[in-house]
Amino acid sequence: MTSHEDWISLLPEPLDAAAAVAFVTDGQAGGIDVFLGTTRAETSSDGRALIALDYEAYEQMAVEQLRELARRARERWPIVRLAILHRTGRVAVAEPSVIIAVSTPHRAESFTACRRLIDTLKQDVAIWKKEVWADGSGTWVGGNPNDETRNPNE
Amino acid sequence: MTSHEDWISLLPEPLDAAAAVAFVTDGQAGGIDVFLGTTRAETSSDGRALIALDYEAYEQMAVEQLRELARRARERWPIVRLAILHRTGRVAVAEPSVIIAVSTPHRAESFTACRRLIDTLKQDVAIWKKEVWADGSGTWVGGNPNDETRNPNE
Amino acid sequence: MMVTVKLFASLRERASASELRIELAEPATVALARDALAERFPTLCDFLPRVAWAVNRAYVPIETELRDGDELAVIPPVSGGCDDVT
Amino acid sequence: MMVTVKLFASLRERASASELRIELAEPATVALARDALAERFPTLCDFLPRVAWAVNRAYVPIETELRDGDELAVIPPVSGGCDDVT
Repeated sequence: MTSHEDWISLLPEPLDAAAAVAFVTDGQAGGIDVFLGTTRAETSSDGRALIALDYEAYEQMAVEQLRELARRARERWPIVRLAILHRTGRVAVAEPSVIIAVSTPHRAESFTACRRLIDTLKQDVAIWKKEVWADGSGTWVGGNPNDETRNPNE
Repeated sequence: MTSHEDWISLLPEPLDAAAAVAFVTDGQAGGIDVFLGTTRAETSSDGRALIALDYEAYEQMAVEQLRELARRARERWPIVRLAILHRTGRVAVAEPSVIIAVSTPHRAESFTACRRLIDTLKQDVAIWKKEVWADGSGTWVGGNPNDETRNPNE
Repeated sequence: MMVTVKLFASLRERASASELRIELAEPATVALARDALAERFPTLCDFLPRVAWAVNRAYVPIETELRDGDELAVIPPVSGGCDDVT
Repeated sequence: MMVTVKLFASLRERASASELRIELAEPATVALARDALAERFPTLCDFLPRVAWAVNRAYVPIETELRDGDELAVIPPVSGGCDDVT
């Protein structure tokens, strides 16, 4: 199988799902799985509406980590083409913060690789998000010293 | 959760992944999984190249079956929006023959529902495909009385 | 009684027909319609043991009774979607 | 020796700084840098037990030795991707 360069990017602009699909489309592939993580509307326990998520990255480290995730995925599954795109900055409700697109010869592998990539990405890539509420307040997810979120090395 | 009408269609024209993603994008969803099945380049055992797949459907039955698949998926998973698009006619190498797009509140459900939908679709929906080879010959998949493919009622 | 028979894919090509009407004595079943088809299209005989049957767009067992005007479809093994290992 | 310290997200806001340089006596470790940070930014103290550490963009244990010019990043719990249940 020809090995194509992966498309790995942190981007401050809206992510383009059609471009990700086009990138991974290939005659050697029979299945393409694309995952989009989108900002879901929420209401806080005290009734405030979520209007967006603000994403901040340690960009050099996060890109290196995403490349390493891609490298390990290619060792494990027969990936034809792969795109991992992640937003920085403000992502409004219903907009995507992350797109992972994977093409493989057979469909089962595309689902498994894509699922594993998004699960791993969330566990240790140096990206943070802040919930932005309609009243102007913001809450860093995992950033409260009193909550129970684990740090990525535990 | 608001229940939106599903987009279920058999189409003779190229399938539009961006339109499927746009259709299932929704502020109530945190995860979108999109599967595209594409024609994979093949070479037959006697060296002929596959150039396309020709899809034929029992259209009224197939659409009813796809609607029933959608209905059952909605009973089982908290689907926000759902699109199931399938080609008829000739689908060249690298082009999609099927697109399934599912949005759900959380990401795990979108993968599970999408995976189950494509697996079930292949098992019993009244759609057939013929491999079209570079020498002009064609082979119906499962249509050879001497091969081992099971019929959908077994 | 008359039923409409629909043929698809390999069967449609083998019979050179996609839709036909057949007359059956009552009471008729899918099994009797199958026998009538085999007689009319001997080239289908080696396919028919492997097909499924649908009446009015729903899969049915071979012993199902047919009614006048029913749409009977002969369903060879399906292969929608993608990604069969060839 | 000097190391560059990078702060992100809640820590960056709490310290009102995203990057700073600190001087450490040799031999220095990440643990010693943590103590220096806690002294300089008392508001970070309640965060520091829960962070991870990266030296030159790779996660390291707290006892790792630092070298002059290293880039030390304080990594609060990550939350990239999407779809946390809030």
